Amino acid sequence: MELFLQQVFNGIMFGSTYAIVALGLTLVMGILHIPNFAHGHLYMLGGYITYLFVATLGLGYWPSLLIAIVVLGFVGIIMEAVVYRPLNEQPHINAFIAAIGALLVLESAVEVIWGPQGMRVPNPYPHTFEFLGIIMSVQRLLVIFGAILLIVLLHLFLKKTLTGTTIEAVAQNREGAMLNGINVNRVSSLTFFISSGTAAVAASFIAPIFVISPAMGAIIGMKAFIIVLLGGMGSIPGAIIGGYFLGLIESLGGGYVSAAYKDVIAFGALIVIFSIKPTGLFGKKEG
Amino acid sequence: MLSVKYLTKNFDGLVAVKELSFDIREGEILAIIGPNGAGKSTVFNLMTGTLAPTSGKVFIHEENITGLKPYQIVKKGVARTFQTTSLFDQLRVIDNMLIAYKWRTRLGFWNTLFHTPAWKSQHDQAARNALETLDFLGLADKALAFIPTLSQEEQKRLAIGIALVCKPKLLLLDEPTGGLIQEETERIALFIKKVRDQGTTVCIIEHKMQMIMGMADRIVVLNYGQKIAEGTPDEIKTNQAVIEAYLGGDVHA
Amino acid sequence: MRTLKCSSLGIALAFFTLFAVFAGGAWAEEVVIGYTGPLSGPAAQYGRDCLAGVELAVEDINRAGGIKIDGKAYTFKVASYDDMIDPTAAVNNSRRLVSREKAVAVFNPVFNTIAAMMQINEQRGSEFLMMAYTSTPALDKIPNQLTVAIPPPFAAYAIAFADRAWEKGWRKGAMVVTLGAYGDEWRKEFRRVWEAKGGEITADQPANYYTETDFSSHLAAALATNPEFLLVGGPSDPTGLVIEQAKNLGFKGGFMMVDQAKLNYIVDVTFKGDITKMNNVWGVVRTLDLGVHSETQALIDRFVQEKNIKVPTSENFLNYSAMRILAAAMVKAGTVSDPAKIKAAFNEVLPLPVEDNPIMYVGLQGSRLLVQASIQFIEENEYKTPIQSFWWIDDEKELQRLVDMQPPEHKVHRRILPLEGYVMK
Amino acid sequence: MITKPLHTKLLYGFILLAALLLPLYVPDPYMFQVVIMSLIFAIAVLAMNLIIGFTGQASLAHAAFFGFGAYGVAIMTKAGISFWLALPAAASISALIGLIIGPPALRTRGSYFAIVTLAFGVIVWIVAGNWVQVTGGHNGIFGIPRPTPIPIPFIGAIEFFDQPAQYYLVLVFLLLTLFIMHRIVYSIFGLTFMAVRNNEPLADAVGINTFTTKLISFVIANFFAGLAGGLYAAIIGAVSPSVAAHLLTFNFLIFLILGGMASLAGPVVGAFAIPILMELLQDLGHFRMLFFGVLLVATIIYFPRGFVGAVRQLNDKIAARRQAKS
Repeated sequence: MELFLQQVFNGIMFGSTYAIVALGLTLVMGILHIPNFAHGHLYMLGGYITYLFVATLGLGYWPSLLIAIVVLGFVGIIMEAVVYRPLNEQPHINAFIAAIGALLVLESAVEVIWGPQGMRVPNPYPHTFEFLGIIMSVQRLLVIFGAILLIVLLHLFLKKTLTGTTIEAVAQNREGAMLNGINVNRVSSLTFFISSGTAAVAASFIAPIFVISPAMGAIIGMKAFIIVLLGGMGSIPGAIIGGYFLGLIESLGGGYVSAAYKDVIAFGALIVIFSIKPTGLFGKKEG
Repeated sequence: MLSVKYLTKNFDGLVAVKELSFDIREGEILAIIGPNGAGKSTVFNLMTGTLAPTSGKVFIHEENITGLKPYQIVKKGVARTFQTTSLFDQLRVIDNMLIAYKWRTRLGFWNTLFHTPAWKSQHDQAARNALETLDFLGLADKALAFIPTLSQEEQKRLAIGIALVCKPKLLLLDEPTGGLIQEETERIALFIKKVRDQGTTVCIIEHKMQMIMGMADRIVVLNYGQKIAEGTPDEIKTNQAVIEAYLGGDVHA
Repeated sequence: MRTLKCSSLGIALAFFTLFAVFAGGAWAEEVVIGYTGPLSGPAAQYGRDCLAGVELAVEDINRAGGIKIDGKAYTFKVASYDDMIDPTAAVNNSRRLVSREKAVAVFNPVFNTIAAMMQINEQRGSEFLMMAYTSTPALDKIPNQLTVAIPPPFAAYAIAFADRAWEKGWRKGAMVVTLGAYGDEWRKEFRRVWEAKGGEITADQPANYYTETDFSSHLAAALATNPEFLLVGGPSDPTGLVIEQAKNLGFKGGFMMVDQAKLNYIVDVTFKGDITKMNNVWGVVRTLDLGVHSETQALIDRFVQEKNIKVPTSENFLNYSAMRILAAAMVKAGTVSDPAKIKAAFNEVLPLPVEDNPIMYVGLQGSRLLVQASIQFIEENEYKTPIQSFWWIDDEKELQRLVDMQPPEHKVHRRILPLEGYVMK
Repeated sequence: MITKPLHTKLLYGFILLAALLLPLYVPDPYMFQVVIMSLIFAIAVLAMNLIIGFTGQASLAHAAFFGFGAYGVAIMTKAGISFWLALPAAASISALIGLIIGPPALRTRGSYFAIVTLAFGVIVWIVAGNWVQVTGGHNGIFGIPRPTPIPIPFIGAIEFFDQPAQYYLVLVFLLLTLFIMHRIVYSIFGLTFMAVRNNEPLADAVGINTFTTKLISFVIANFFAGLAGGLYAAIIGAVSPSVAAHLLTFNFLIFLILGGMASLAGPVVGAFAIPILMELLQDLGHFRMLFFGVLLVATIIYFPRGFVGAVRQLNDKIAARRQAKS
């Protein structure tokens, strides 16, 4: 029973990371219809920016997190403008190839600057304690509650602010929004800023517990991609539920069935779900 | 030849078509008219298998074809066009025709791979047929042209041609003149009559009243998914329910 | 004008070459040593460490004037290409090294790519010596006359760990080892050895150390079976993380690390020198204890200064050694171009003088270079005296002969732990 | 149906002649090796072109099927079965698995199909790495025998140890693949694939069973992916899970897009150009992938239809200029 609870706790923590990363991606995919396969690599870069400010420049954890959000946000804006905007009229598969190019650039740039070895960001809250037989650490709780806070803030932003509703308008009808005088390019930039910024938050939360390495973005990027499609492109609840779902499946499947085949369980579940419901759990028909 | 019996379609609780019944008789031009959103295109989609009806049935010559897939219904001799001009616009005119002729042939993988005698004869037959139909359409000289180089009228014509190439018994046309100017519309109307005279029954959805009145043998009028009138053009012109339905609407659209 | 310039340059060059040929031994010829391995991507650090070892050895040899064969002097040059562990790329690189750059030996540090390279290294006309840095025993089963495997087979470490763990009275162990060819075999081998002794493996929870960022769910599942020790390891950085996470989850037992993870790297880099975080961890001997301290320290310093490596590891050292042995074998064989003859000379030159090479390679058997597998423990917050295990012998007399070769100031414990299939009869 | 102009025919004839005589002038075993591998990749990319380029279904499980072929040949030839039996058998197994996985996967469309096939590819890759009894785990299978020698009466036998023999072997299979692809693409049967890509509802309305059409294309593509994989296993002599990894799919995809989709020349050009480019970039050292990434993005922006598209555009421009002049 304790083991089960421990695995659930771990699953929720994984799920929090997945949910935040997928959240950023679902905005880009749902609103701009860009298959940003390099999203995981933005997350990776977020980890390194945090490292740069915390470990190398000696700034505090929280200021570094804020800086990482801003820096990544601008990286996202540049990426949208340089890589994806020229491809607006091209088929999706071209944007997908461009995304592979972009992720190669990000990964090798980080490798050139920081080297290929793994690195650690000092943990600001290393304290661990036991609760109901589950061993927790403050940083892990921070990941979980930070994720919830972020989700709430993002929701409020999209629903209650003018800028947020503009984004939603573009999501629903790009041409219509353009006719109504909304600057679609600005909205694209803004969406990428938010998307990359949230990836940076996820990375900054996680960095102190884990090792950061140039390769850390590839797998989580692919998983986020899958979560987004599973939850329905552009669906925020879909991304969140999908994220936690995948986190729990991995943690329990890995703990109880087979660690080597843990990803098989997750990916297999995906195939089964899609073959029963071809447009995903919360998906609308693709236009 | 084709009869629709008590056809009903609900979309998420919204009734698009309700208890609709009518017949299409051999050799006639039947028009289905009605205000915007009356469910005309939905009726077509139900008849050709694009949508599955909530209830009701469709028969061809007494054979129940409800629930069949579109590509199966084509093989029963029912061909259709779409409201927005729908073509294989990345391909050439002749290719469009050949694709539509494919189901009549046995040009499958193995025959194609080995260029069997059957392949040769059927391939020639398909090409001959496509060219004949293009000739009939007046597009013979455009056979090798790519779609975007065609005029709008030519595209509309080709769209009908694609449906015609397999010589269907029944042709369903969904606003074949939408977006065309008067002169072009008249040419298409003449063309449709020519199709009927060649022995193909035609069922047509149209907004342009003038054209319909001059062309149709019979008219079915829909409003809110229900049949409100059926009869010859003259009967329809004087039908009270029809006039009310169109009141405020634009009869001459 | 232009043609005139070109032709005059050509004539000058021809004269120069002629002169060089006449002058004979006065001009050193360059022998190319090839390297293909992961220089980018997830395994890049490992690939670069191996390359650095070869490079430093070449620089050292060249500094000392290169090698002399029949009075003719040769210097070395390393040509390296990235293969990202792709067999296609590794084979392309080997072809390029051998046919374009005339390399006589090619180093590679990953079994998957080595297996593909071993399909072409005996091809007539383009032979090369496969310098294989892999501890995977599968390599020894591939018939190949032109392969030299550099590290000891990892089964030797598995036996050494199992041996000491059994002595300590431990009976139950769990494994959280990296996924992949290497990790899979380690797990299989350790289980075999441990269960043969009568021990129990309570849980096997492999994790991908390259892509996984959190190991807590693997560890939680493993620790729930109450093991006395954990076998962990993969690349050093995540291995340190695994140990830290296991301790955070309340695990008080011992750790063993597979040979890819390095004790001193984790202590110095991952934990910034805090050895207490590595208490009760066993692993492959730290770099300093690979040989006599004074000699080893000197080489460590040179890796730090010249190759800019923060914490040199056995990857650096063993590849360094292999390159030194290769050069010596060339001298002995009297050729820099015949791989078969060079390989045949390996046994004659071993062991090398300790000032050339601090690691005690004593011979070559089949494809495998013979060197003891040394393990070490961090207990009571300090490095304990390492244990050398001799895995290719099974009698005391041979042990004594080998011990006599080693410099007496090298402080170690020694054991004979014969490995099936490797003991010479 | 489309007859090529004379100069194009001459060009292809010249390329074929150059290919047949290649062993006479190829400078060294290194270049030879790169060419042989590119021929194999060209087969795989032509197959990918059929399902993605012509049928418009973005299958991202391509490397998995390449892997089925590679592992199939590896396992069968190591068990003593002749290569000439093992190769078609492995390709057929690959096609058969396509036939099984196709129906559920093809229920999805567009990006969803891409992601479902990607997930399938990842599963195959993981299983290849862990099913030790069959696949040899992450070590893979090594020491795969070269293709079985072909006995020729009185002369002896053709053996496949040296590069020229391997080259001709692979070349024959590439030409065979090109021939079959040509037959498919320039036929009414092939037009139905393009019809599905271009306008699925219309294809359905003119009597094409779009689901079956997609499935047939998927199965044929997987057959040739398996064929390429089988050849790869026999030529390289060692297979490990990397032959089934999604990274290889992405490589194929890059070859395809940069070479030019929906043409027969494009995949072949891509399968040669990109690997050769990667070889040239070796000299950049650590900056190699960085440079490649930038190049990839720039190429896709400025030449979205790849090499073949760019050539076509150039041709059109020249033709237009000529017309303007005359």
